[in-house]
This record gives sequence, C-alpha cells and structure tokens, in this order.
Amino acid sequence: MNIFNNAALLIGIPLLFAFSIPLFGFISKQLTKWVTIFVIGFNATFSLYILLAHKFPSVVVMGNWVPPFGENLYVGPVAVFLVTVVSLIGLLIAIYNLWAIKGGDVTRFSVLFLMYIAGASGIILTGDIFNLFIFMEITEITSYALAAYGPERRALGGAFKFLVVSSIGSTLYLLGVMLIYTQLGTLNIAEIAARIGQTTPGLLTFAGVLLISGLAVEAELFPFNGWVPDTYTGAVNGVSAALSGIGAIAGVYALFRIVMTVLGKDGMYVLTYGKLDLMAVIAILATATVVIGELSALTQKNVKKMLAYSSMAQMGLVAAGFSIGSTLGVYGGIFQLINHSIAKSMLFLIVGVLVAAGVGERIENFKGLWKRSPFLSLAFTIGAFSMLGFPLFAGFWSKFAIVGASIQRGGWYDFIIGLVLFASVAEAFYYLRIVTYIFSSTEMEKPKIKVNLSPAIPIFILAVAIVAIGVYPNLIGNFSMQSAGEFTHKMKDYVLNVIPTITAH
Amino acid sequence: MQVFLQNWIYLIASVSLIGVGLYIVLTKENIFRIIVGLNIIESGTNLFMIAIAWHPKAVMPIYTATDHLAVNGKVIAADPLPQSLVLTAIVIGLGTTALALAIGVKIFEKYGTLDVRKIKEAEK
Amino acid sequence: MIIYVATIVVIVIIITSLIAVFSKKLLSSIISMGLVSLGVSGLFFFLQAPDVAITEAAIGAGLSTAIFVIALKKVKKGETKDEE
Amino acid sequence: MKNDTPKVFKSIFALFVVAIFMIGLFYAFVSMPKGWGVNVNNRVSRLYILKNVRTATRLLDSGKFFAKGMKPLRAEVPYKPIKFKKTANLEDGAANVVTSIVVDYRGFDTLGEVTVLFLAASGVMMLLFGKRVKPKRKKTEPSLIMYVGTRIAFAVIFLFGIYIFVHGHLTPGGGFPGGAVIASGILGLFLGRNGYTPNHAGLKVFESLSGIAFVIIGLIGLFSVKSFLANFLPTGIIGNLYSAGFISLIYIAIGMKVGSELAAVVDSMIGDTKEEWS
Repeated sequence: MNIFNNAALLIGIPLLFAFSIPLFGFISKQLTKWVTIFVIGFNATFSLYILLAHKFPSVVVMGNWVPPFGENLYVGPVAVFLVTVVSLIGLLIAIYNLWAIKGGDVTRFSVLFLMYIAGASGIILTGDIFNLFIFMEITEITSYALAAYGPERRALGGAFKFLVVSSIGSTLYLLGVMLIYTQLGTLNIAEIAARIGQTTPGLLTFAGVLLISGLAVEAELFPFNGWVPDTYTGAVNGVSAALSGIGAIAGVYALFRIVMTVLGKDGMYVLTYGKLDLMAVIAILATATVVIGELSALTQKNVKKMLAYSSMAQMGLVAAGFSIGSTLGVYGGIFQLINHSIAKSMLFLIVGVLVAAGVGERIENFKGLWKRSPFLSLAFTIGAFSMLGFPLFAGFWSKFAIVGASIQRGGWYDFIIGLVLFASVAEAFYYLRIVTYIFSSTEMEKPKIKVNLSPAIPIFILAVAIVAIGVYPNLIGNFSMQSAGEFTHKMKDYVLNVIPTITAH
Repeated sequence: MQVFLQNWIYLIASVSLIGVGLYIVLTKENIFRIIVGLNIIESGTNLFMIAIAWHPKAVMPIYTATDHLAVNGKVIAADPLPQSLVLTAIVIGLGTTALALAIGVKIFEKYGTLDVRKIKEAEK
Repeated sequence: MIIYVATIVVIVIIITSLIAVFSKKLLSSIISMGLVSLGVSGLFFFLQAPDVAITEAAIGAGLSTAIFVIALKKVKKGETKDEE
Repeated sequence: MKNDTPKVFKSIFALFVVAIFMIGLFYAFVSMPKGWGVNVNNRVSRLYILKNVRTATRLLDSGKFFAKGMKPLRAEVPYKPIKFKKTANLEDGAANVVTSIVVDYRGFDTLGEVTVLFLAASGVMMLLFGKRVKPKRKKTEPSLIMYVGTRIAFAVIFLFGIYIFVHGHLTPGGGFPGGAVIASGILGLFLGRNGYTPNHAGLKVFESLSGIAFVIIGLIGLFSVKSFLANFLPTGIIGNLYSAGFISLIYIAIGMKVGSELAAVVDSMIGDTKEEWS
C-alpha cells in the first residue's frame, strides 16, 4: 500500500477556497471568477503531475485511520486520469464563464461552479461507498442550483425536475448501501468488493437494483433520464457544457465502479454476483437509451435540445461499451466518454456564443453561418464529425473499439451492437443536417460575429484536442487502456492496492 | 405480541412512510406538495436505517450514560455507525428542501402558478 | 413496555402522513409533515439514538417546517389561487 | 399528452410502483440479520465487536485480520464496568460514540456534509438574489410583548445552542442541532419585529471564517500528523469537558457555520427581492 497523503489537497484546496470566495466577493465580483480559475488550475496541474510523475497507484489515508477502518481516497489509474480530464475541461469552461456570466449573484455562482468540479473529482477519487453518496449530493445540489441560474424562466422547470428525480435516486442509493452494510458491516469499497461473495444472493440482487437505479440518474440511463432534455435546454450554456462534460463522467464512473468493482466477479468477462446478472440489465438499458435518445433527437428543431438528446444517446453508447465487460469494451467506453465530454462541451459553448451574438438556437438560424464566422463553423463541424465517428476525428477510434469488443464477445451482444449502429445512422442524419445548414448560402448579407478572446480560447483548445486525438489516438488511448484494466481486474488492480493483506472470499 | 411488535413495528412505520411519500411524488401536481412528499420519503429512510441498527436489548452508545445499564450482566449498544450516517442524511435533506423551496418560490414568481401541468403548458 | 408507546406513535405517524396526502389545504399538509418528523424523532429516541433524535427534532421538525411555512407565505402573496 | 391521462390511472400506476417497492423492502428486511449489537466495553471500530482499532491494525498488518471469522456479529458480550482514565487515542476519548464516528473516523464525510449545507445555502441565496424591496406594511404589527419576549428568548436560545455544540462529545447533540437551534432563535427575532434584518456582511464573514477554520484544522493534521483531518491534540479523560482532542474544536466551527448559514437562508427566504439582469 503506497501512501500519498498530499493528494488530499485535490479536495482540500477547492474546499478552502470555496469557503473563502464570499470574502473575495467583498472586493470584486470579477475577482471571484479568477479565483475559480486559479483553484481549478491548481487541481489540473496537481493531477497532471501525479499522472506524469507516475505517483499512482496509491492510497490517501484520511484522519490517520488505515483503509478498512476509516475513510480513504484511492488514487488509481482511473482516478488520476479522469480527475485530470475533469479539471482540464472544468478549467476551460471556467475561462468561458469569465465572459459569459454577468448578471445575478456572480459570487455564489463561482462558489457553486468550483464545488461542482471538486465534487466530481471527489466522486472519482473516493474509496468509501458512503463518501461517494456525499460527493454525489455535492454535485447534484450544485447542479440544481447552477441549472436554475439565468434570466430565462424555463431554467427553473428543468432544475426542479432534476431535483425531484435525483433526490429520489439518492434515497434509493442510500437504502442499497444500508442493505450491503447489514450484511458485511463495512462501508469500504475495497473490503466490500473482496467479501461480496459472503452475502445472501437475494438481498444482494435487491441492493444492486437499488444502487443502480440511484446511480443511473446521473449516468443518464433510460428510465431515469427524463430530466436530461429539460435541464440541459434550460440551463445557461456554460452550465450545460459542464453538466454534459463533467457530470456525465462522474456519473458513469460511479455507476461502473459500483457495478463492476463492488458487485462484479473477476474473470474474462465481468459478471455480477446475485441472482440476476446486472451487467446484462445495464446492456439492455443502455441500448434502450441509445435508440430512444437518437430517435428523439431526430425530431428536434431546437439545436440545444437536440444536443441534449444526443448527449443522452452517447451516454447509452458509453454504458453499452462498459457493459460488454471485457478490457477492450471498457477501454472503448472510457475513450468514448472522454471524446464525448470534449466534443459536447465544445458544442454547447459554441451555441452559447451564437445565442449571445443574437443568432438563436433554432436550426434555421444556423443558415449561412460560414459567411458570418468561419471559426465557429469549423469548430462546430469538427465537433459534429467527432460525434459521428468520422475517421481522423476522435470519436472514430472509440466507436471502433466498442464495435470490435462487442464482436469479440459475440452472442447476443451482436444484436445490441446492431441496434446501436442503426441508431448511429440517425445521429449522422441530424448532425449532417446542421452542417449543411451552416455551409449553405443565404441571399441576405448578415453582419459578422465577433468572438471575444475568453470564449475563443476554450473552443479553440477543445477543437485542436479533438483533431489531435483523431490523428494520434494513443494520446488518450494508453491511459484509457491502463484504466480499463482497473475495472476488469478488481482484485489485482484495486482491492490489493488498498488492503494488501485481504484475501478474496 | 411484544416480540412481534419489536420485530415489525418500526419496519412497518418506515416502509409505509416511504410508500406514502412516493405516492405523493408520483400523483400530486403541486410543487410544494411534491417537496412534502420528498421530505416524508426522507424521514422514512432515516427511520429504516436507525431501525436496522437497533437491538431490543440495546442501550444508547454513550459511555457515561451506559455505565449502569447492564442487562443480565451483559450489555449491547445500538450500532453507532448508521446513526452517524443518518445525522448526515438529515442535514443533506434540509439542504435539498431549502433549495427546492427556493426554486418553487422562483417558479411562482415567473409563471404565477405552482401547478406542474400549467407550467408545462406555458412552456409550449 | 416502551414498545407499546412506540406502537401508538407509529399509528399516529401513519395517520398523519395520510392527512398529508388527502388534505385539501397546502398548509395542513405541511404541518402534518412536520408532525411526522416530530413523531419520527420520538421513535429515534426509543431506538436508542438520542443524537439523531435531537438533530431530527431541531432540523427536520423545526427549521425545515419553518422554512416551508415562510416560503408558503411568500407564494400566497400572489392573487392566483393555487389549490389543486 | 401526459395531461390527458385520467387521474385514476395515474393513482393506480403510483400504487403499483409503491407496492412493488414496499414488498421488496419487506423481503429484504426478512432476509437480513436483525439486531446488530455492539459491545461498549470494546472500542468502536469497523467491526465494533471483535477488537479495538489499534490491535486490529496490528493484525491487519501481519495479515491475520481477515483470517478471523466474521461470526460473532451479534454475540452478547459479558459486561465489565468501565473505568475512566487517561485515554491514549481519540478512539476512546469521546464519551459519545456517535460523535467520535462523525468527527473522527468519518470526519471527511462531515466535511462533505458541511459543504452540502453551505452549497444549498449558497444556491438559495443565488436564486433569491436581487434588489431588496421594502416590505409592505403588515395588517397586524407584532405586539410589544412579542417584541420584548423574542429578544429575551433569543438570549436563552443562543446560550442553549452554544451549550449543545460545546458539549457535543459528552452528551447527545453536536454542531448541527446546535446551529439549528441558534438559527431558530434568529427566526424568532424575525417574527418579533417587522422589517428586522440581521447584519448581512457579518453573517457572510462569520460563515466563511468558520468554514475556513474547519478546513485549516484538517490541513494542520495533514502537515503535522501527515494525514488530512487527523487528531493533533491530547485526548484527556473521558467525561471531562476538555477531552476528545479536536472534536470540540470542529464542533464549535460547525455550530457557528450552521447557525449563521441557516440564519442567512431564513433571511433570504423572508425578504422580498426584485431581480435584475444586466
């Protein structure tokens, strides 16, 4: 067990500054946004340092109690990689917010945005099943508040819907945690994972269903994702970008950490303990999510709503990749997750710039955009192509890996991948429709759109990242492969790193 | 009778509270009523968690209070860990309630109604 | 012996929660929610959890209900009648 | 579309969902081991039953810990009278075991919990932010008795709240109920006089400083004991006011934070605002 206690600063520093931002707010409102950028930048640098200096896998001990007794953070390959991605994307969105967030209570907005990023990092880092619940609540409470921010009244309805759905979800999660606790007497993920075989199968299945239905709310799986379109459409664009880029990463991570590491069996393909194979259940739910999401997106005339439905569908694709259960499938899932975050947050930011310039959110408004702003049009096209999975764009490699993994597994997964590919055709249809609108010419000459530096920097960096990953996929691929191992070999790569003396039961 | 009650009464209370709350959330249209339902669900969950940490012969987990509370020469305390979890859950529930109420008040200011159906119609 | 007291409390709680479902007025349903919280905090005391009982009484039954009533007053200021 | 569904169908559907859920929970309860017991003579630890944490850690390091069966979960243990003497570690420092768990073993959870409340309060304030509108004159002014009475009651309630969170490690209670009690005292002040407003800047500063204090206590642990939120104070004798290490410090910070935060929430709920977007 390597101990690297200083990694607790990844949570500690954001908390310290979140509490002190109201004091900075007395000086100037603009200053609070810069504080946010500074703190998220610290997180990004520190996690990048851990990633590149190879300080992982290690355990962060909290309160001087070694893992099965107290709480701990686990800094494994997955955690380091995803925290880096989350804080980098968060940093870019914070730079965008410098320009976009003007009216209202800017100080409180900065607090909430900062803690949203820190909460997502906490979900990814934590090694305790109840602590996961706390961080889930942190991200959820911040996201209701952030989603309700803004002058438009439709934001409130979306936020309220999200609140109701996810507070029921977290209640279910809590019940599931308690059912597991009654069996094993512990809340530590590593120890539960090692001793999960000792539980009663019937109770374990019920607990698993409760846990999944709690976590699927943030992971946007089918019966629990009714909030997605309203919330994403209503929120301010920076917030929508954060919800789809960062919240989705945290949600999917939490779902599969519980299903694969806690409830799963070690093996060639991960299956779960209990009377019901929960991985198969998730595969079915994921397919339903993809199909419903894509078909709903096809009928939308509002670009923002379309992006919301598309985001739902992409999450389904990610979950389908994970649920194959082999290392290659998880690799594809993680890769797709990150590609989606980069591309979708960029698309939301572009829509934000366009709305602020008076273009509007409807598809017709995008006509002749090429003449008005070549930069935004190119960036939008790059994002759309990455979503579709065109070769030489980032999305291609991840979709390729998911298809390959599912063919490798065979059986009824062939059927699932067939449905997913069929749905992807719909995706191609609606994204290409916007792209043709952008490049079509109009008779009327409209004024050019001037893009400020602050929104231009994140859009530019994200677009370059998509092309770079597309040309050289190993940039992300190596880390994804490393992370996939942690999910599929739970004893070797997770449990024994946290509690070296434990034996599997 | 006493044994039956000890085994079942708290469970019946908590499960029926969760059920009633869920029924309110699923059927009612008024936003404030939905928040009432969420609160009742939360109370039921807390009761469930405390009830499974309890034993008929248990005493409260405080050293100074349990000094003279030996039962037949043996002593058991209620499991303190779920109790600490419930403390956390109660405070989180208050936070969620306050935020939900703030959103509800805001909705009333902007739409002039608290009815979910009317809000949906106003959006169309 | 205390289990019989607890049984009575449980019956009261369940009836009160049903009032929260079927009452026509919003205010009475909020008050009954507060009563449910208070009863549950009493049950916590019977279940040997005094910490939780105090917290639930102060936060769940007291402050939560108070904030509820304040918010309700704010909503009632508008002219529109909004009972179901 | 959904609006056309008759109310009866909706209720039946809801009843169906509720019934499934309740049956599941009953089933789960029947098949789980009931009545968890803890031996108070032993120290509270992960298994709360077999051993204290120090021995357990030693066993863990030598690899023998998990070889022991997990059987005696519900065993009743012979009662030995407790002798209170100077304690060696925080584990037996606090008389109230729940406090010991909340602040020490799972102190990180509590930090998160404080954060959740802080974020919820921030969210409420952000949503109800705007220019203050003067309240209309009420039809009924609170009487003089109400005015004086709430002010006297406030002093008593305030003192009681402080008592609750200072004695958190000895008696039931702690930072959260103490803070809530203080906030309810301030709520009384609101009711006693029309147009009462607390000092907003003061509340904000108080809230921020107590939050910062909590994190800094954690960071002191990180730099002195090499672990975030680790105890760095002597633990004293069980039952004394000055015992249990940093638990009372943290509870004081929590109590002040929760009190000022909830007061601010009540304040922004009561006041009328008119929002403005630049």
